[in-house]
Amino acid sequence: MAEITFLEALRQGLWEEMERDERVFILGEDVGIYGGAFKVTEGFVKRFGEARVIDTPISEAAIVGAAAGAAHMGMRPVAEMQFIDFISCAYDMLTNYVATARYRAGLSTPIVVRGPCGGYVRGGPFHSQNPEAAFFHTPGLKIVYPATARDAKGLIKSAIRDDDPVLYLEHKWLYRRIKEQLPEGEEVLTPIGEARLAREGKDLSIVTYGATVWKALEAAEALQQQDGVSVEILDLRTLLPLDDAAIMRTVKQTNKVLIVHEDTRTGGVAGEIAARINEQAFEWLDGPIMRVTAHDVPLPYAPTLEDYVLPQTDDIVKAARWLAAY
Amino acid sequence: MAEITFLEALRQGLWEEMERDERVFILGEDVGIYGGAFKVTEGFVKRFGEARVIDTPISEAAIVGAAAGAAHMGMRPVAEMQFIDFISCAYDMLTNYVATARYRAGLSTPIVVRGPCGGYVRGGPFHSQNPEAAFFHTPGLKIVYPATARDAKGLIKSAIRDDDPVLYLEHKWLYRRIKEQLPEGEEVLTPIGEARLAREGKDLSIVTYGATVWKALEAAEALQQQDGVSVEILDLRTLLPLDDAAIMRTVKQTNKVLIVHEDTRTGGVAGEIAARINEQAFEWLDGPIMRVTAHDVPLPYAPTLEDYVLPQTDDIVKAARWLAAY
Amino acid sequence: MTSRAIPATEPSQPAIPADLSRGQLLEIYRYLRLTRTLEERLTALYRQSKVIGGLFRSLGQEGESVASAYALERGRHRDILSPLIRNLGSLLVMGAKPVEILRQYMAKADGPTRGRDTNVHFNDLELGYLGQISHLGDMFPVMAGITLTFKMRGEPRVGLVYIGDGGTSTGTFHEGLNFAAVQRCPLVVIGEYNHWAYSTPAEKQFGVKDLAEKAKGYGIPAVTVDGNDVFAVYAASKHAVERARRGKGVHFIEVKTYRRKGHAEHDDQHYVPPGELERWARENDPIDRYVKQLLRSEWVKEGDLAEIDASVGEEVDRATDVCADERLPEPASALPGVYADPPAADTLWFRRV
Amino acid sequence: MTSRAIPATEPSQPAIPADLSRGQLLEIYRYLRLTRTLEERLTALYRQSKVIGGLFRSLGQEGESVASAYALERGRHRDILSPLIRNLGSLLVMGAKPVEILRQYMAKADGPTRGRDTNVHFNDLELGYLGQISHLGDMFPVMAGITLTFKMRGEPRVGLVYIGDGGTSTGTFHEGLNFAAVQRCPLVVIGEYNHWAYSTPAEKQFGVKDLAEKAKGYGIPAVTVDGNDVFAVYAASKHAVERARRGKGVHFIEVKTYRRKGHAEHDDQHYVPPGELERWARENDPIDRYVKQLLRSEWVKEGDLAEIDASVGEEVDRATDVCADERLPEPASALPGVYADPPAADTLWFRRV
Ligand SMILES: Cc1ncc(C[n+]2csc(CCOP(=O)(O)OP(=O)(O)O)c2C)c(N)n1
Ligand SMILES: Cc1ncc(C[n+]2csc(CCOP(=O)(O)OP(=O)(O)O)c2C)c(N)n1
Ligand SMILES: [Mg+2]
Ligand SMILES: [Mg+2]
Repeated sequence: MAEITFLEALRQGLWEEMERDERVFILGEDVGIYGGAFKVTEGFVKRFGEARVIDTPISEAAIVGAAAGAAHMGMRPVAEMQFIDFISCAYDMLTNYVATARYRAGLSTPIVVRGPCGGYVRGGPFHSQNPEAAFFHTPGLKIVYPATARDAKGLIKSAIRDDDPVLYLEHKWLYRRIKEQLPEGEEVLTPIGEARLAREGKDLSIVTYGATVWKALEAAEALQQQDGVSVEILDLRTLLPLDDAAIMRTVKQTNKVLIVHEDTRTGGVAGEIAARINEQAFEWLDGPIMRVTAHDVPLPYAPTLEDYVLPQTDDIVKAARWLAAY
Repeated sequence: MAEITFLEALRQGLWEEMERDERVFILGEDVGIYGGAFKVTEGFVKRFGEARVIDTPISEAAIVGAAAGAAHMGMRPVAEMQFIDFISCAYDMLTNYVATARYRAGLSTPIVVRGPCGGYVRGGPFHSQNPEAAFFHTPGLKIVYPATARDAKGLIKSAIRDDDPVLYLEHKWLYRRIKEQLPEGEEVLTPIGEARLAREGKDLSIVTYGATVWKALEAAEALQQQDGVSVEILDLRTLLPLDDAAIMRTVKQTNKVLIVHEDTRTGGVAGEIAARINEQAFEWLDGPIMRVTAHDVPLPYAPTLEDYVLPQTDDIVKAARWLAAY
Repeated sequence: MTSRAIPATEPSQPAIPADLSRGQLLEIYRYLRLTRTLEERLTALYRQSKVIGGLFRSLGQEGESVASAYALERGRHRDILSPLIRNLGSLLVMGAKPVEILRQYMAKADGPTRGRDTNVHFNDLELGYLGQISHLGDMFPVMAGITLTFKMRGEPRVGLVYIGDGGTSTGTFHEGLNFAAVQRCPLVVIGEYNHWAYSTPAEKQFGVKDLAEKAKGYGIPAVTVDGNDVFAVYAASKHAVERARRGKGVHFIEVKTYRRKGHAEHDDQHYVPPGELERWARENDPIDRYVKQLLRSEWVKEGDLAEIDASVGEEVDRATDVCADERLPEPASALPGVYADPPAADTLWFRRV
Repeated sequence: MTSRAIPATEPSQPAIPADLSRGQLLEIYRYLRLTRTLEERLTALYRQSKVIGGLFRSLGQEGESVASAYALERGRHRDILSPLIRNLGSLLVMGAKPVEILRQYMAKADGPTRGRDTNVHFNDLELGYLGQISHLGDMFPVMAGITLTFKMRGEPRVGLVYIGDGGTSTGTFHEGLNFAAVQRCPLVVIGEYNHWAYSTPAEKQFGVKDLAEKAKGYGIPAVTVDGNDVFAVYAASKHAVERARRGKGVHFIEVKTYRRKGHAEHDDQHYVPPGELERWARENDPIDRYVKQLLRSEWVKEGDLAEIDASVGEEVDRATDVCADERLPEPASALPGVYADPPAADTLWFRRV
């Protein structure tokens, strides 16, 4: 059983689905011979040919729209955004055309749109975005955001098999930093819509996803050791639809909740989660639902600035300590 | 003192700013001789000429981008989206280029992007949208959303004078339905960032904006008469930046809060407001912060369906009654 | 499709162009007449406030809609087109039924979208039509993907997509057309130069005289035809469709025509230069011209056409009768079908208290 | 700009093309050399991990960048251009300083964006350059708006915007160019056919052979020139700029060139056919060609060039020395300037507990 990176797990998941189902194909910028900007599809064109691994023009709206058209015809396209920041160019196509297709017109549109997201890598305002909030508001889309290598694989496979359009967000800071042993030959499928309990605890819950799952785990360790505070961590994995049951379960368990995300604060996903907890578990709260997020600014690339703007492990420690003492 | 419609008030505000400041100009689809799809700019081209009232190609990204370029040069462009639903085509331009321009590059970009939004008019999924949630998440933008004729005028004038880019949302259901006496000759300027107390009350607060301000007022009247419940209503007017002070003031006054918006629920603006109240006034809450919103579906146009999906006065009454009794 | 067996012409008559048979001539006439009659009925219903939302007429453009669609192979799982609001005729050719159009415009429960999306925004992918969404240009990428699939699977199928003179200014038109051109998708584009985009004349929409010039930037062949000449549009479309089917890639056809009604029924067209509408109506109505050609060449008899007129009138009456008083959708039917899974959106709490 | 007084040529020499003076020839040479030397320095700094983020080279494209920008009127409040990542030369011509570029690439506190946006994404609108954002094509609408303003105000100013072969596939390129064409904005477009968009060859990007063909869809004139011939690019740009200044609208210039380094420094270019890079380097380096022309025609002497080389080397050394050890921005300096008002974003609560 080999230890593989997050990126390799994602790659394996894609590969396995391409092998399993000939309706699956990939399209995007430089996904062919180059293997994608981060080499997620390296070797694919050699194995599957140019008809199933298509280098497209620089046209995100066309990439997503063409994927939708192919999906209507029964294909299972996986569209890559070179950086997820460029999905903004396909915003109309994804929210207006793709997401509404089933509802307004009974059209099946099983596409996956995936791409590298997230900061902590000095990428600056246009190569570090977390686009989930922009699409979280769109009935008809699903959004998944793995934090572990296993889920990177399990969610890409589930996303491809899902009958609804799925936005698959892969954090580039995790690509090569996260490693995990994945059993060979096992079919890894992470169910869409189910959160994962990343750590059990009893004093306080952290609800989070993506890269900050790892920062929260570090923080929890520190809090356990320094303060004796026991932190439970819920890794959402799927943002749309949210796993309300898992969220309420942990809130009712610890009665205090910190929501952590890397994205900016105003209008971020944490707001919705806070509202839902309030609506569904108000009486269980022993303190305010608090948020640890990025500051409300475009993300600068200078290390000093990026570190300041993004939430860090230490911020989570301080926030959790404050809340635990509430 | 004549009674004028919401639309006429907006028109006057635009007109006055065009008269006052020659840097102000209008661009958009059919804004010239046609006067815009809803006739907001009727007569403008005659008065101000084709150089200041520009009929553009059907190119929302170009409209917003060109406005930005002109604004860099010291102009004060007002860009019309024929329906605000089409702003999705300029999503990248507005969020990535315009909103970040000052921060990343020190560029001044005082543009106004305005257009008819909202439902209750059988417009269907692509002529009824409330786009605020998509842009609410964007540091660098301001969003205003008037509910009254006075604010329609006061906010367009303030938006044009503001040094930051402003998204001005005008609800088409209010265009001709809402009338108000506005003193002639008075300079009406609604400050951006300040909410308006639309009704005083003591038992429960409704925080809302746009068309649902009027539904909330109707509901409050019914609750007063039928239940003796006294409802306070805060009309946000500006969504970005939110007037936290006004929100917390009303929460601390009534200790119960219902957030109402016409937009869909998940990822809507109400989530952020709920989170902020929770963070800033948790101890003052005597009941959960509750939301009345549209259902999470694309908006259908059949009257029966639209009425079902959108929040109605009666829904607000029932929700407020439930909360008052909590 | 039909009537191939009937000899196309009597020996003494001029040959029917484009290999059309007499039966096909009548069938085309039927679609033209049906389009106009159905739209007139819709106008009447609109005036009675029975239409929900806007009403978009194709008056003067029936010819290009019908003739271009008629060039496709129709039937289950054959060619696919994506119409615009003004391509009612194309929809009818592909097999959409008048009663569906009426139900759709009146938001009936049994209409094709069950009251969800407006006017002609509906589809039947088996029959071969994919309704547009409002955002102009967006169907180009989608049709690129559909025809890419035909190519990937080696299916001898073709796609056809319409765009207005105004719609060519959108970014998605450009991205989708370029994508299809590079991939050599079997896609035919009908560019409708009808002089107006809402109130905006073509000169304010682009800097070229002919839409066909836009094709040059994509490396695809283009042709400009008289859009009100049914035969010309049919012949050009047939050629392009066959070429696409043979694997030669995208083809652009510009049809010069004129939008004789306003953008929608509420538009009073005050921006139109005086006399222009009348001139087009008098001199260049596509149905009038078609009829004149048929009769002058004696391909058909007046009686044949009168018979069709009557049968179309009856069909539209019948369709109206069937659905005029049908019910609107049940309110709670608004919730299912946002996703395949979960099957329905939640009923919000305040509807349950 | 400079040296107009010096007679352009000695009587015995061939005339210098395009009305350039000897001083201007040397000035152009200086910018070419400065571009290359500065980029070589950046590469060294990149290898030392001192550059934050990617490094994008313009090796082989210095000629078209410098020559096109050189055709503009420079100085405060004159012409404005919008460069891409590979137009370092254009930036330098417009007056950006090497130390600014170095600071910017190293994310220094005193760099033009104070550590906020990456590489050459910065601007000085007074000097006349507007940095791009990453999203390709977006500068077209913006430059349309800038040049529209020139026109509205009757200012005799011109804009110039660059686009890569790949970038022309974007919707914003299309929308912005069409908008500018219809409005007859004083805008010059430099289309850089450098054979690659990242790893994607031009044939997979569009169906035309020359980028110039794309201009036909916008009704604007276009010309294709040898992008590695400084004189050709300068002459074409000068013509287009003057035409735009005279109110004749948009002009498209395609420069055929070659991207000799990878997309960014990390790209090993394994997708490039063997020998191609070497051939371009050997036979078609724009600086080599320029130097050869200058010397062969005896417009300048080798010594003049060597002197410039030395002074450029010194300038880059000095600039490096000045900023190499400068500090990065203060963390809390991340908050101000999102809006004009409020002046700074809030410090979040967890930073204050
Ligand atoms: C992206 C987008 N922007 C704006 C609109 C609003 N709109 C609807 S139809 C129309 C005019 C369309 O003109 P054209 O493409 O020439 O088609 P025609 O109406 O002439 O058939 C406009 C501006 C839209 N539907 N989509
Ligand atoms: C809208 C958009 N999509 C994708 C990218 C990612 N990207 C950056 S540069 C590049 C290739 C650009 O090629 P080209 O325009 O030919 O410029 P060149 O690098 O050759 O100078 C790509 C795909 C981007 N910057 N913007
Ligand atoms: Mg038109
Ligand atoms: Mg290139």
